[in-house]
Amino acid sequence: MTLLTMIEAINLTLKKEMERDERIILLGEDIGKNGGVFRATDGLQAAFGPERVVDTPIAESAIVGAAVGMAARGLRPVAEIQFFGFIYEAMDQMASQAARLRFRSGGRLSAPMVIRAPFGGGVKTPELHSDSLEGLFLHSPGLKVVMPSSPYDAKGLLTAAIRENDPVLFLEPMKLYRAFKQEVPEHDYLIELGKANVVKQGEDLTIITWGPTVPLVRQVAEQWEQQNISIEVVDLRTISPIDEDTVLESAKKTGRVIIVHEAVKTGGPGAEISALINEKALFYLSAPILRVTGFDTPYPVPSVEDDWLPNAQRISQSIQEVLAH
Amino acid sequence: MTLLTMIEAINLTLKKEMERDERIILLGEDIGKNGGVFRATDGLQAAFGPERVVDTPIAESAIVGAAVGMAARGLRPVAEIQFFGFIYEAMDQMASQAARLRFRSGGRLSAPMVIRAPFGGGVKTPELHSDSLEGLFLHSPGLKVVMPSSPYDAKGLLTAAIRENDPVLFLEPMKLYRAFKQEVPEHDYLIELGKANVVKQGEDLTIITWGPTVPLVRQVAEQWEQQNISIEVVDLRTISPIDEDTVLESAKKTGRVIIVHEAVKTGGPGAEISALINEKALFYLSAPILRVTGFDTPYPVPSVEDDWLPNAQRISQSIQEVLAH
Amino acid sequence: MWIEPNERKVERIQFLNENGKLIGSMPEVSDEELVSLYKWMVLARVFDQRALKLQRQGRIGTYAPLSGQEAAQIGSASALAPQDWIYPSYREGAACFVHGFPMKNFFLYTMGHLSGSDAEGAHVFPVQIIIAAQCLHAVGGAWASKYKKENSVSVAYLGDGGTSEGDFHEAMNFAGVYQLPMVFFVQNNQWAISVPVGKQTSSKTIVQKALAYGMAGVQVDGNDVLAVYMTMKQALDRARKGEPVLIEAVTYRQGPHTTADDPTKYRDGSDVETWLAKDPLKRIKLFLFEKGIWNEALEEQEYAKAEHTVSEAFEQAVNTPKSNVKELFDLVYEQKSSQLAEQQQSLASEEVWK
Amino acid sequence: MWIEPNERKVERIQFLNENGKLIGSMPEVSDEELVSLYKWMVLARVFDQRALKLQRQGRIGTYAPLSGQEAAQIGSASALAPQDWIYPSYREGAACFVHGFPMKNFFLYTMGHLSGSDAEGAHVFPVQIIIAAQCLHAVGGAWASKYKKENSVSVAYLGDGGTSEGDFHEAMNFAGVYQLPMVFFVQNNQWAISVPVGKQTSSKTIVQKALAYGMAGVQVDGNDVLAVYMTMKQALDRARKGEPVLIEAVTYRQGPHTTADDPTKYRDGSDVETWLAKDPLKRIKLFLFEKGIWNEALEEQEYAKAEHTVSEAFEQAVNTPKSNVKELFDLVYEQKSSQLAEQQQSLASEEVWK
Ligand SMILES: Cc1ncc(C[n+]2csc(CCOP(=O)(O)OP(=O)(O)O)c2C)c(N)n1
Ligand SMILES: Cc1ncc(C[n+]2csc(CCOP(=O)(O)OP(=O)(O)O)c2C)c(N)n1
Ligand SMILES: [Mg+2]
Ligand SMILES: [Mg+2]
Repeated sequence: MTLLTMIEAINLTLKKEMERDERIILLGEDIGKNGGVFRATDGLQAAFGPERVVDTPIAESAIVGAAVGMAARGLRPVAEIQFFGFIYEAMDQMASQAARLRFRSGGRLSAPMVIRAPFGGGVKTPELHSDSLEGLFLHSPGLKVVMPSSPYDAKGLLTAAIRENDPVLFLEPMKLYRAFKQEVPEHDYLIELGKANVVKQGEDLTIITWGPTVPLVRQVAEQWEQQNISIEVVDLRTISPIDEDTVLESAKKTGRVIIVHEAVKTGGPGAEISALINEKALFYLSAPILRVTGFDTPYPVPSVEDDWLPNAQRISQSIQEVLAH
Repeated sequence: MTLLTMIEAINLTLKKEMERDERIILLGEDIGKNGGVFRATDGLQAAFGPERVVDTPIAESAIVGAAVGMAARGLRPVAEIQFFGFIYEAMDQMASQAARLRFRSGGRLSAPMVIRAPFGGGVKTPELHSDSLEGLFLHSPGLKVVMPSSPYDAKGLLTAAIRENDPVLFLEPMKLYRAFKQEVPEHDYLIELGKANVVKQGEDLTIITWGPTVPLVRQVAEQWEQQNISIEVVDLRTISPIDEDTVLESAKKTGRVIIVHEAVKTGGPGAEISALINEKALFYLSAPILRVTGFDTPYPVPSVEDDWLPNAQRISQSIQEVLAH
Repeated sequence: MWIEPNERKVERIQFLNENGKLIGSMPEVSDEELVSLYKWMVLARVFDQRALKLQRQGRIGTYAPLSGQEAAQIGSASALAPQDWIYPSYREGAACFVHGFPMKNFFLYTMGHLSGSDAEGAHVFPVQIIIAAQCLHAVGGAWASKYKKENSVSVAYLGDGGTSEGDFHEAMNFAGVYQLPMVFFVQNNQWAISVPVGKQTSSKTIVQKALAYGMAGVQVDGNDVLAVYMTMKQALDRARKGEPVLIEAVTYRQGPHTTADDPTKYRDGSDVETWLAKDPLKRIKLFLFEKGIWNEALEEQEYAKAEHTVSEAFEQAVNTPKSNVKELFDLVYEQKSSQLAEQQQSLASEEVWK
Repeated sequence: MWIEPNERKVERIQFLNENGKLIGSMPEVSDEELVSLYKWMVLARVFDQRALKLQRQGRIGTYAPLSGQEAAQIGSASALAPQDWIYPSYREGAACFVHGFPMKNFFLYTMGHLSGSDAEGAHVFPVQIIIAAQCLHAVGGAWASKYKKENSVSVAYLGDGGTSEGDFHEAMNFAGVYQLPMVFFVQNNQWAISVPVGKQTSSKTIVQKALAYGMAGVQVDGNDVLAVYMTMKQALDRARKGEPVLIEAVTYRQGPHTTADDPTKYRDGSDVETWLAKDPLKRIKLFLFEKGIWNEALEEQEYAKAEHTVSEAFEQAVNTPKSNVKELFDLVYEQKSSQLAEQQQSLASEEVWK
């Protein structure tokens, strides 16, 4: 047991997995000597050599496309996209190649690979570095989409992602990379992909969220606790597939649901969760399902991003609205 | 007034607009001499010359990116993506360039351009030609997304799209290109973007749909009419922005809503519509909002596509379910 | 000091001229190899004509004919070692057959059947529809081979039009940087649907694009099966040593782009005539006749055999049980999600409801 | 007959050596032009150092230093006509200033202000973050210029690393096919963050990539402002006639990639030393001194003036009213949707609630 930040937990996981399985190759921009712009791969090239930790030219489509080709021929590539906003460049290789190889080949080939990317806002990056685009991949069958919200989860989920036999998009909240430390076991453990985590039990209202906004939502929930409002917080952990059972159970229990995410509202993952609950638990609802999300604009310049992102105030306002019913 | 198919209406519109405004340039793969693989641009190169109707190399990112550059410098490009499934290749230029130029430049530049693409299933194309990916663009602020369901609408909407000062993704249902003829006025008329069309009034249930599935849904609605079930059919026409007023009004009136689209279900546009109604008209609902959509798999091979697409049977089954409440 | 446009003059490798006459000295190739190359070409031609006919009869779906490109495809694929891999686009049936892809399954592909990309163990990637995307998969395959020391070369097949895509560029660059065992085999068949190669790029040849990536390249007469075969052997030797190669095989698409295309809209009959005179089968056939290792009797026999092979493959395809929509749900992930299970289930209940 | 890897030897254009000595004959350039080039370089250097300092003080955000690249940027931008357009990446402040972009707004950009890309009428496109995406916008701009007969050349600025992206390739190919009035100006500063150019591509030079597109190209010493200036003039002449050009300016990024980067992680001090000796300011300064048109007094005066200009620009930036989140909703579309209006409105009510 050691206290680790999320970035340290990720680094440790990559190391452990590479020791275990020499089919694992890391590739991406500046992941070698530089250890990645966030140091996720720090020391790994020194430990495993430049054949296993490979700096690539600046070409995201090639990074993902080459990983598909490697995976189909027996390797287990873990590719890094330097910032998630650059994923648009690799969209075809993500959504019509990696995601569909199993399908296209009638199940005879597969693409066991992980695409890691830092994402989410609040750290004052330049444009297109902070966009939360996970919703695009929720709508791309064949991919799994995973996002940890803590160092412990990061290790368990990334281990599971690497051992998965289908392509996994693994999104790492930049804001949480070094936000706090947590006990992270050295030994192997897996957190099953597709299972949500109820990080706080509650009776009056459910908030569903994932990744960067989990700590924020927990904090807000705890504040309301003091006013005797009991909020259940569900950390989705995996948005594709969505853990229907957990979501529906919580919605049925509390009858009031809010979804919090940084992605822009319209057409985002929150819409799917709301639709799902509507479809399967409508008559349990006492209030409309609200979404507290990024606004329907491109991710803004740093000086206003904090006002653009979901924050405690907007969440609390929605809680009040929902409780008013 | 002439009877035209949708493809003829599109061809006519392009011709009329090009006559009106010489800033309009068409670019795309095989749109010149060949007149496009569906003949949407038939005869236009002969009429306007190779400077205004330009065959491009096979490079979708360049087609959209060059159009952005042209538009910013005073032209009005109308680009064609040969089949919508290839849009992934141009995703960055669509979602982070065309969509954001106005935003990025603080409102000083803009990208008045249209990206046309045939889309939707049912015509037995090879892989990746029939995918309905409009949901990705609903989640990309800065774009408008428009899809006609008839020759008349095609002309009015395309005229409006071309005159719009923001980038418009104009999606043309392949299945309807030559499915039927309709009276289409020669003269100028615009159908406002962002306004849905109630194509059939009804009292018991609302079905919201757009593009390729509109004729199907109408037909199903008319069948149910004979059993004295009155179905309102809303043709959304534009999915970004969504016409909230029309959607909510209809949902409030009937209290029962089904959404039909060809895009895969999870994370699709139907989710947004459901979430919207939930948020703003929850207490008018008498039944869960159901979605009849493509299944959560990649678009399949031709021999099974008809069983994969939403069909009359699946729609009727959902109608029954909804009416059972 | 400036680099001037198209300053590099390119010489095209040719062994046989249009009339089947040897130019220069005879390369080291056995009679059996020569005959085998031709037999494959006959089979490819017969297959292609049958597929076209079947499409016209509505018995198969859209098909992308390969007539005119037999030498390029057969010559190149015949040079492969069994452990090598092909990453094809949609027009590479002939190359795939040579490398072991079952013709039956190619028919199933054109019929929109789920088994259409089953290589049954042959080292052939599924047909790629997205232009140039397969180049990157070949890069990854070559990379895996290098890493695992499999001594396997990955060959990406693409067309002249495919070289315009960003993925081609990124793949070429990666192959160069990592010195991968790869061949980019471009069939420059002069057309990308309706766009002639002269409007696809301002580069006079496709092969000179190798210069941008510090890569070796060679242009070959793609209608000369002997030239293609020998050149591909050289290329594979270099590639096996970790020197990636770009080959431009200059050839011609004699037919329409696909069965959905009408080439008379955009190209002259005279263009087609010129190239029909350079037909790849004619050339090698004349050479074999001249060499005395082929004759009319063998010719007739071979065509009959090819007809039979094709008929049999098609019969098998027709007799394969139809795909069922319910199979789809098991092909998305190794283990299906509850959502997929529910959707699959709903189809069963739908039948009941029906 | 084969094209061999890197067979094309490239000569680099240089007018001034590292010690400011003229090589060959003096080009046609006036003393005023020479002095003006140098003054701009001084301003760029002072700006860069200030920006770095301000970032360290937390007064501006992430910044991508340009020290070492002043000759490349100023030499190239100084050759532009007013009607020409610059399509910059994030490291081209100096080129943009020369072409009229207000320094104040560049500071605002680093401060994450909404006006950060306001060119105030200058022909400068907003900073592009997505590597190489601007190349396509430049293509479109050049295309518009050609169509409208504006006689305007579009210059895409990018780095060595940028040449690996698919968008670079597609843009080069389009420029070649349509013979657009365009210059691709690549500052090969040896590094793309931590990746040296030798690992970015296996092509020995960047300029030889022109060969893939039937395009003209030229490599120039990017630390020699005179060479860059004269070469860019030639390139613009060709481009104006519809002959696109690729320029590789060989230079060096003296500082970190951005203020968030630590170059000691991946590059040797000795590498930096070598290149500091080739500093672009030193060279032209020595030349001007030698020529007798510059001296210490002028030097001191110019630096003081530059410090003042930069201070003033920063002051103005600081005094610009802060951006407000509510402005965003008016920037997405010409007319905002009801959704956007509602969201904008919600911010107002939120304040009430607060
Ligand atoms: C990304 C993408 N863009 C466009 C198409 C449509 N398309 C299919 S084949 C083709 C022409 C390809 O030409 P070429 O590469 O020369 O190959 P050929 O058909 O001549 O064998 C086009 C444009 C596609 N399949 N994928
Ligand atoms: C599409 C994309 N991929 C990656 C990045 C991250 N990134 C920013 S700058 C940079 C290096 C660029 O190197 P180069 O083109 O040589 O320009 P330089 O920074 O040296 O001026 C990278 C990888 C990005 N901004 N966009
Ligand atoms: Mg071709
Ligand atoms: Mg660089």
